Amino acid sequence: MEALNANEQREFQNIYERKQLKDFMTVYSRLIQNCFESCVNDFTSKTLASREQGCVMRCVDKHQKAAERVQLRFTEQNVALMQSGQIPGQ
Amino acid sequence: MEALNANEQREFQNIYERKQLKDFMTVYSRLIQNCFESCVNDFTSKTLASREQGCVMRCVDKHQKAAERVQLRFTEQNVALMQSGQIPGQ
Amino acid sequence: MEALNANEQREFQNIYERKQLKDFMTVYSRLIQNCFESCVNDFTSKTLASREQGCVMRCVDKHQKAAERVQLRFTEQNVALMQSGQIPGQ
Amino acid sequence: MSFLPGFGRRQPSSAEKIANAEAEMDMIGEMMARLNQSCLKKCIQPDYHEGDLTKGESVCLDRCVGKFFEVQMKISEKMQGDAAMKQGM
Amino acid sequence: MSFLPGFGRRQPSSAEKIANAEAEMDMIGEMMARLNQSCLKKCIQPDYHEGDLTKGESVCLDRCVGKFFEVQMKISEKMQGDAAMKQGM
Amino acid sequence: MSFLPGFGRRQPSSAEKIANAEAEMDMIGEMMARLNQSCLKKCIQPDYHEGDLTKGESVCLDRCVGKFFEVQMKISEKMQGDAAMKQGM
Repeated sequence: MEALNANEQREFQNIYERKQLKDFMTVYSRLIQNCFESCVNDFTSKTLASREQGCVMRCVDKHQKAAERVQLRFTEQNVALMQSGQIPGQ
Repeated sequence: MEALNANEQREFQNIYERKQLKDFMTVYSRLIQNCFESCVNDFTSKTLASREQGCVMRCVDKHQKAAERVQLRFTEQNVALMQSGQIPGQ
Repeated sequence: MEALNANEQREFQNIYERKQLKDFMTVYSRLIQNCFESCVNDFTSKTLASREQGCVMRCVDKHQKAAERVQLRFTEQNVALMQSGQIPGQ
Repeated sequence: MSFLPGFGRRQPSSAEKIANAEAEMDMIGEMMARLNQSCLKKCIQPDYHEGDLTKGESVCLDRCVGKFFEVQMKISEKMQGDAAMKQGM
Repeated sequence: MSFLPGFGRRQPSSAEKIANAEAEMDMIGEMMARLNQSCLKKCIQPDYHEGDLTKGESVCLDRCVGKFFEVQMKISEKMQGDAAMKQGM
Repeated sequence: MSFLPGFGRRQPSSAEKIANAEAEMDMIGEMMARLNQSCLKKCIQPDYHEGDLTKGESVCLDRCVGKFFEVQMKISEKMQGDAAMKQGM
């Protein structure tokens, strides 16, 4: 990345924070959609069955733990690539 | 939402109209893609068979009517939530 | 499209170049995801098997050649539509 | 939403207030689009014998929207609970 | 597209003209991307025995693009017809 | 990335430098999201008997991330090679 001076860094920080928020919203709504689609299948009833609700809670846990682990490995891989001098795409 | 003064409301209205247009474009192109994928399967011919064309027309009708109904129920749910004082995420 | 004067064209050209870059990034990352999902299925090992690697290379070739062909036909169709006076959506 | 940038620390600027309103609008729009996608997938068979909704499809859509909101609320409560635990409150 | 903001009521400003050109470009790009996705799904088997297109895949792609445009046109005509009916024209 | 607008021809402006940093951040974010999607699909069964990761799921995720990066690198090398060939270098 080209070096940014102090003013540019402040502006980039603002853009970065907005993007982080937008990304979090997307991850959050995608999580709701995924766990809804995996766990809720009974439309003979108006409200969630307890098995559906349990499934949703475990689904959320599983997704969050998996995403943490992937993030960890992703960061390790990126660090390894930068150290070896090979950044994908550059 | 924080209160916006008159100038801010005008600017937000512009942004809102641009987004509405963009969303409509996305819904429109997704509708074309969905109904194409569901209805068109015969590539031994260059042009649409009449059964494929009929399927596409009914597919569009069905999608639009379903989306209207979902929108109605979504609005009801949002109103009920605001009245009960529980907005998801806040 | 409404006619743009020279200044407007310069600004639009900037926006267009940024979008082209963003689109290329999306196509590139979607290609990686698609070919990974189609070709890589053996997680008893840490590194790519040679059959997985061969599949990925052929997958990339196939996707690029198919996209070129679709782009060609898409352009032909657009030209034909403009000549006949019927632009979809207008 | 109380974690939006600018809120609570000082008066948010015009640009920030508009950006926050935009973010809230985007969130509602995104949730609506996913709800629509999921409930169409769950309730509408892709054979399209007719253009009108059948009675079964209509009832399914109604219940689907209700259950989607319930799921959204439960997940929201869970995540707020998890965040509270992490902060030792 | 005649329903773009600013058009027909007064002279659109520079910012509006550029935003309209952007919107039109986005629309074409989105349609192209979906067309590409659909036709690759319909015509290309995901086994990837070879990197070149087979004759069958090539012909399928050509016809797929043509049929996709036909579908787009029929849907566009239908929606314009529905809108005209609603306005009692 | 050396093909970003402005780079190498003249000093990039502030707006360009920030836009380039944004583009790079978007790229990393997009790759991360697709990696996450693919590896969850490959390694996590959607029955959700429990909320914790099993040992098998954990190992699968680790290897999946490694293989995804390998695929990304091979494709990147291939595309750079193809581009070099086209320019007759």
